Amino acid sequence: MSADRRTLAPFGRRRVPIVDRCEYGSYVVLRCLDEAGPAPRPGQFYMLAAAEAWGGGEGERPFLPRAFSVLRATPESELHFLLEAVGPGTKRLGALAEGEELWLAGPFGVGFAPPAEQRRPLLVGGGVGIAPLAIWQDELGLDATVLLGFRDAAHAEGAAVLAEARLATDDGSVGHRGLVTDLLIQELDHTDDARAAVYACGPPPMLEAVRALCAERGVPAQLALESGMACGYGACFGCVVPTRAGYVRLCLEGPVLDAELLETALIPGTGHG
Amino acid sequence: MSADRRTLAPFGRRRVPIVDRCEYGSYVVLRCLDEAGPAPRPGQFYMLAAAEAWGGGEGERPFLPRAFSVLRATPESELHFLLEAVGPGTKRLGALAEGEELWLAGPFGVGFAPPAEQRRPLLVGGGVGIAPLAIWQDELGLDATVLLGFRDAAHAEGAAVLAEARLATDDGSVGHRGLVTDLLIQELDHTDDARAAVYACGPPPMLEAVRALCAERGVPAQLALESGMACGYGACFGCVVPTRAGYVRLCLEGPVLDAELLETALIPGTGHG
Amino acid sequence: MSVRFCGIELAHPIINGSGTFDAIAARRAFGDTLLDEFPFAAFVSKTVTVEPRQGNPPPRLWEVAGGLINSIGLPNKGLDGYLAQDLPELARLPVPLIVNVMGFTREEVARLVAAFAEREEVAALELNVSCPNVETGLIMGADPRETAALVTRVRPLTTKPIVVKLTPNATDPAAVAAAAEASGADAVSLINTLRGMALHPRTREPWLGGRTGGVSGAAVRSIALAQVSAVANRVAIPVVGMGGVQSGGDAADVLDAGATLVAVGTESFRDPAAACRISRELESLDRGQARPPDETPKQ
Amino acid sequence: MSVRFCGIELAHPIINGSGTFDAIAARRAFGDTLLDEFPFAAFVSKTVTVEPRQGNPPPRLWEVAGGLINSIGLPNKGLDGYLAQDLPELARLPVPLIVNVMGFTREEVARLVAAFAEREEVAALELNVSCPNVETGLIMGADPRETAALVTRVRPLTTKPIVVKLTPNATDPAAVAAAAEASGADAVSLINTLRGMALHPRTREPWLGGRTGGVSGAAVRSIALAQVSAVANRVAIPVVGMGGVQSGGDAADVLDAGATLVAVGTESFRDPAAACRISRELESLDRGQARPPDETPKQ
Ligand SMILES: Cc1cc2nc3c(=O)[nH]c(=O)nc-3n(C[C@H](O)[C@H](O)[C@H](O)COP(=O)(O)OP(=O)(O)OC[C@H]3O[C@@H](n4cnc5c(N)ncnc54)[C@H](O)[C@@H]3O)c2cc1C
Ligand SMILES: Cc1cc2nc3c(=O)[nH]c(=O)nc-3n(C[C@H](O)[C@H](O)[C@H](O)COP(=O)(O)OP(=O)(O)OC[C@H]3O[C@@H](n4cnc5c(N)ncnc54)[C@H](O)[C@@H]3O)c2cc1C
Ligand SMILES: Cc1cc2nc3c(=O)[nH]c(=O)nc-3n(C[C@H](O)[C@H](O)[C@H](O)COP(=O)(O)O)c2cc1C
Ligand SMILES: Cc1cc2nc3c(=O)[nH]c(=O)nc-3n(C[C@H](O)[C@H](O)[C@H](O)COP(=O)(O)O)c2cc1C
Ligand code: FES
Ligand code: FES
Repeated sequence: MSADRRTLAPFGRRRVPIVDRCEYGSYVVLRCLDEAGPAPRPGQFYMLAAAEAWGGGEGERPFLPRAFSVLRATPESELHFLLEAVGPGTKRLGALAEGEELWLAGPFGVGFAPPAEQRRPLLVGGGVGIAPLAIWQDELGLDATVLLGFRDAAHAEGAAVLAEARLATDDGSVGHRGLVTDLLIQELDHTDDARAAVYACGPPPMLEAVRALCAERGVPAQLALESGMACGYGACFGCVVPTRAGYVRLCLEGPVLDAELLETALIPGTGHG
Repeated sequence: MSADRRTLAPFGRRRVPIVDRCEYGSYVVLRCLDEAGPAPRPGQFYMLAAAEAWGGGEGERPFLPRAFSVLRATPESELHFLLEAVGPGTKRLGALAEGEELWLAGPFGVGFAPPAEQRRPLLVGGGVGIAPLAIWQDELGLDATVLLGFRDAAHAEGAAVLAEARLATDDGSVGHRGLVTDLLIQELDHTDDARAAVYACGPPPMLEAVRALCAERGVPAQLALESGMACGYGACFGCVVPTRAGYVRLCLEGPVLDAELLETALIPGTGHG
Repeated sequence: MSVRFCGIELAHPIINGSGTFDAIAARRAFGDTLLDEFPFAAFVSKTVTVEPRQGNPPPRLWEVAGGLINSIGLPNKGLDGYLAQDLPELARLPVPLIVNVMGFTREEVARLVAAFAEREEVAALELNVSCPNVETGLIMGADPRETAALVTRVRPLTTKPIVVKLTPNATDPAAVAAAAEASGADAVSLINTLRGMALHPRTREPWLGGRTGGVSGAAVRSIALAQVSAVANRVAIPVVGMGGVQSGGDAADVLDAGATLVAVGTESFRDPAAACRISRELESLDRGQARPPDETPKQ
Repeated sequence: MSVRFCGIELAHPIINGSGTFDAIAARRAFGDTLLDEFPFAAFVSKTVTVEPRQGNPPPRLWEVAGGLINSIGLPNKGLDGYLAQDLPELARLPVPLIVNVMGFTREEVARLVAAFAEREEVAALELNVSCPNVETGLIMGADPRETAALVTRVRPLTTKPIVVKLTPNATDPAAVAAAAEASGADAVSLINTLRGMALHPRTREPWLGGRTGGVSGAAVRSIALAQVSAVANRVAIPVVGMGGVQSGGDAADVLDAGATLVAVGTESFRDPAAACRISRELESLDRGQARPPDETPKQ
């Protein structure tokens, strides 16, 4: 397992074909062929835009590319992304068909750090935030426990992109009725805190609950955060999140941050729309 | 034959489906179903925009709808349009597939006036300007002589939308090698000028040649002009063309104008791109 | 959704931007159904000047990202032509009429205001102050003192509401608005178009017959919102906000930024009945409820 | 395509807009290939202030039609931090370095200019004058007298070229440019961002942590071109034009409007190597030939 958390990106963006598109309930998985790009590290992300007709949607947007965690990277240079249509950018990307093309730049940011020896990885995901956990599970293997939370059954279909996950849904339609953090508490209650390492990605309130929980128990946690991004490579200073060390550019120092660095995972301007 | 040159448009724009798309050489014919709209008069036009992804093209355009002469209207409420991709708007419209939708407003403007009795209609078209002549031929019937000019063979395929046309091409690949005005001179030479009525649509230099020719011979001519339009219904004052009576809004007083009204058919900002 | 603006009762808060809808022409294109479904709660007519103007030579339009540049050049029949031909027709519209006027000197503006001062067909006057005062060389609406002098000059001439239409091409539109208010204006409207330019793709000379023009549409929306907000925070008189409004959500933004009315301009080019849609969408937003319960409504 | 700008030889006319490309960060993301394919003919660094600044609270970005609003708030390490940490790294770039500075008083600007006056790593200085002078309350770059006083104050401090970066939020940017020229500026650059605003979709409060922000990108392109043209027609010193440039054609427009250099900002966010593409496209336009033979080239 490589300990390096950042794969450098080729300079510029590249035009890549969509080789497959499929739906998992409320989500779309796009697969594209990135032959000119390197293998990303789990937790890294790419900036994506449709090569044609990017714009002219709701309010004449999108204009900027959109950030997406890599869901999975194959040895055949395929990159997979998991999308949920929440606005003009994700709507356009989700409508792309096989054979259409993407502008893609990346991989950007730093990914997950491997757990310290003796620590068992617990992967906690919510909603579309499960994406980076899939590639991380690919690397960690099946020792990693996976806990996923979704709004309802249509969203819970997304769980199919990971293996052997325990599920929670808000409406109880699949798995545990309640929050994925309920499952995390159960897991932690059955594990020696000194032997756990948490990796989480999901909506800000979930991440904040995970952060608080792990802080209380002294369990190390890494959180893959989101924030509004214009560039993805440190150019715009737009994606800062407040940390104990001041504002940091999430695209450069994250998107995976040690939970300890944060006073809160509730980042202004994200997930509150 | 109705002598009325203007059919009123329903107020607002309407969303209509494309029911067929086909190519004629360099041109695309889009057929859409306009069940809520009235039958247009030959020479009238519509403002069209793709219902989805209108924008985000070259230079983040198109933004405004685009003007198109109606090519043909069927009793089943189909409207046909002939397009040539010359910029972001025509490119996007020409890429629409059956089942996709248009925003459509119209019919707008005034169409052709029927020829005075005893006058034989001569329809003269150049390039994509053949469009309004098709619906006019549908109404006039086969007494009307049709003369069409094109750049080359790929464009000359567009002639298939009219019946029994004599052709000229710049490169001589189809029909007469030279200008369509050569054919017009031949026709006029074989006709008593007092018995001819010319209807022309095409690029500004062609229209100007037709205008000058007809003025010289005292043959009445109606010219379907173009100018940059934002609205199509008189709201923006953007589409004015200079006439002997001052500037007139082409969308309101045209697009068909009596040639006599013009000192020149070379309208600034059109066809010179 | 009815709203009171300078004492005028309006059915809803959506009106048109001057020069972006010609009700007389639209009736020729759409017939009388236009009157049944009239999209605006008040109608603002295109700028009237003392003398007739043919406007700028074509081309007058250039499309830009999310908008357009126009150099129309204020074509109009002049005061006499407007009074004789347009006013009687516009008086028949089913909504109050606001007449927009512009002069190249204070006296010209005074003459225009005086001409409409007593006309009962006219509900209010809007002063387009985006042009230079030929006497001082200053853009009337870019300089607070110019604006104050102008409003002071014309205020006594009429008891009708006077709306000052501000130019966005100014360092501090809020200061101009405050000067207009202090001099007796009843309302301000903004934004007019932003100065813009395009080159002919081939000749490399300015494309527009007027060389430069004014930018409008979605592209200016957030610039307009900033100016509307700055102005509304500075003055107590009502504000008519406009610039790139395309949806009920955009209109709600303008109202929440402090405007009393919202004007729709360029979007009517894309959709002749845009204003009907926008007021419908605005109504369905149920804006009171959209606020989170823990938040006190903004005034 | 090589070009001389204030005595500096540049390989082509495309540079970056201050604050839109962080060469140090980009090297972390892209590695050293960035240096091999460095996209800009000169590098303009992000605005440096005397004191360190953390910048505005997030959110700092809002996407608009054809552009974005930013309220970054000029985060930087301050003069000492810049000198110690950034300058040595930026000095290693394969192109000349232009340092952009901003002060809240004339004396602050003077201190910044003096600090770089003799640094051989620095090819030129750019003064960001888009902020208010806290002593006079006037936006330094919106008022010709303020700008003149500032340039007069700092001109004697260095022999390096001084570029004044104008704000577009001004009634008459050309008058400001003329004042800068008369006071000894070697060049002007424009446009900086246009003031804009957006409301939070739910709370209806300003979305941006800084409440308002600056609009950039395609949406401002034609506004920028009008200002570049007006300024270039007014001054004899070279002009750096920017605002919404996305293609070689856009860059050609800016040059034909009278600029000597073109800066690329927001487009680098959409395409990190946009400037490489733009200078390639510009070169392939073969602009001399594009002119019709019967036309004398514009000066
Ligand atoms: C590192 C990283 C990784 C990510 N990974 C994934 C992933 O794997 N899968 C996935 O689906 N998503 C992912 N996201 C989120 C994704 O980038 C966003 O959902 C996407 O940018 C939304 O774009 P949109 O145009 O669809 O929606 P937008 O309209 O841009 O809306 C997104 C949110 O922005 C706000 N907003 C509304 N209007 C505007 C406006 N005009 N300008 C700016 N903001 C506005 C609202 O709060 C809204 O909820 C990731 C984000 C980051 C930063
Ligand atoms: C009454 C009428 C009827 C018409 N009928 C037909 C028809 O039947 N079939 C058909 O194919 N066409 C027809 N046209 C022409 C059609 O409307 C135009 O070709 C179309 O608007 C071009 O749009 P575009 O986006 O593809 O090209 P644009 O990019 O808009 O280019 C069109 C021309 O505009 C200029 N231009 C370049 N850039 C810009 C810019 N940024 N803003 C504005 N102008 C620019 C150039 O000179 C260019 O050649 C008609 C026009 C009118 C007025
Ligand atoms: C084609 C056109 C013509 C205009 N004519 C006038 C006018 O005559 N008088 C005036 O005060 N404003 C005029 N305006 C400005 C508009 O009223 C409005 O202030 C501006 O377009 C911004 O709104 P919008 O973005 O919704 O179009 C005109 C705008 C356009 C686009
Ligand atoms: C995110 C962002 C940050 C910027 N920061 C600065 C800055 O620090 N100093 C400055 O002078 N201009 C700054 N600018 C302005 C740009 O340099 C440029 O003037 C403007 O963005 C217009 O060009 P564009 O449309 O190509 O982006 C910034 C612009 C953006 C978008
Ligand atoms: S997204 Fe631009 S700096 Fe992070
Ligand atoms: S296109 Fe708007 S007036 Fe003719």
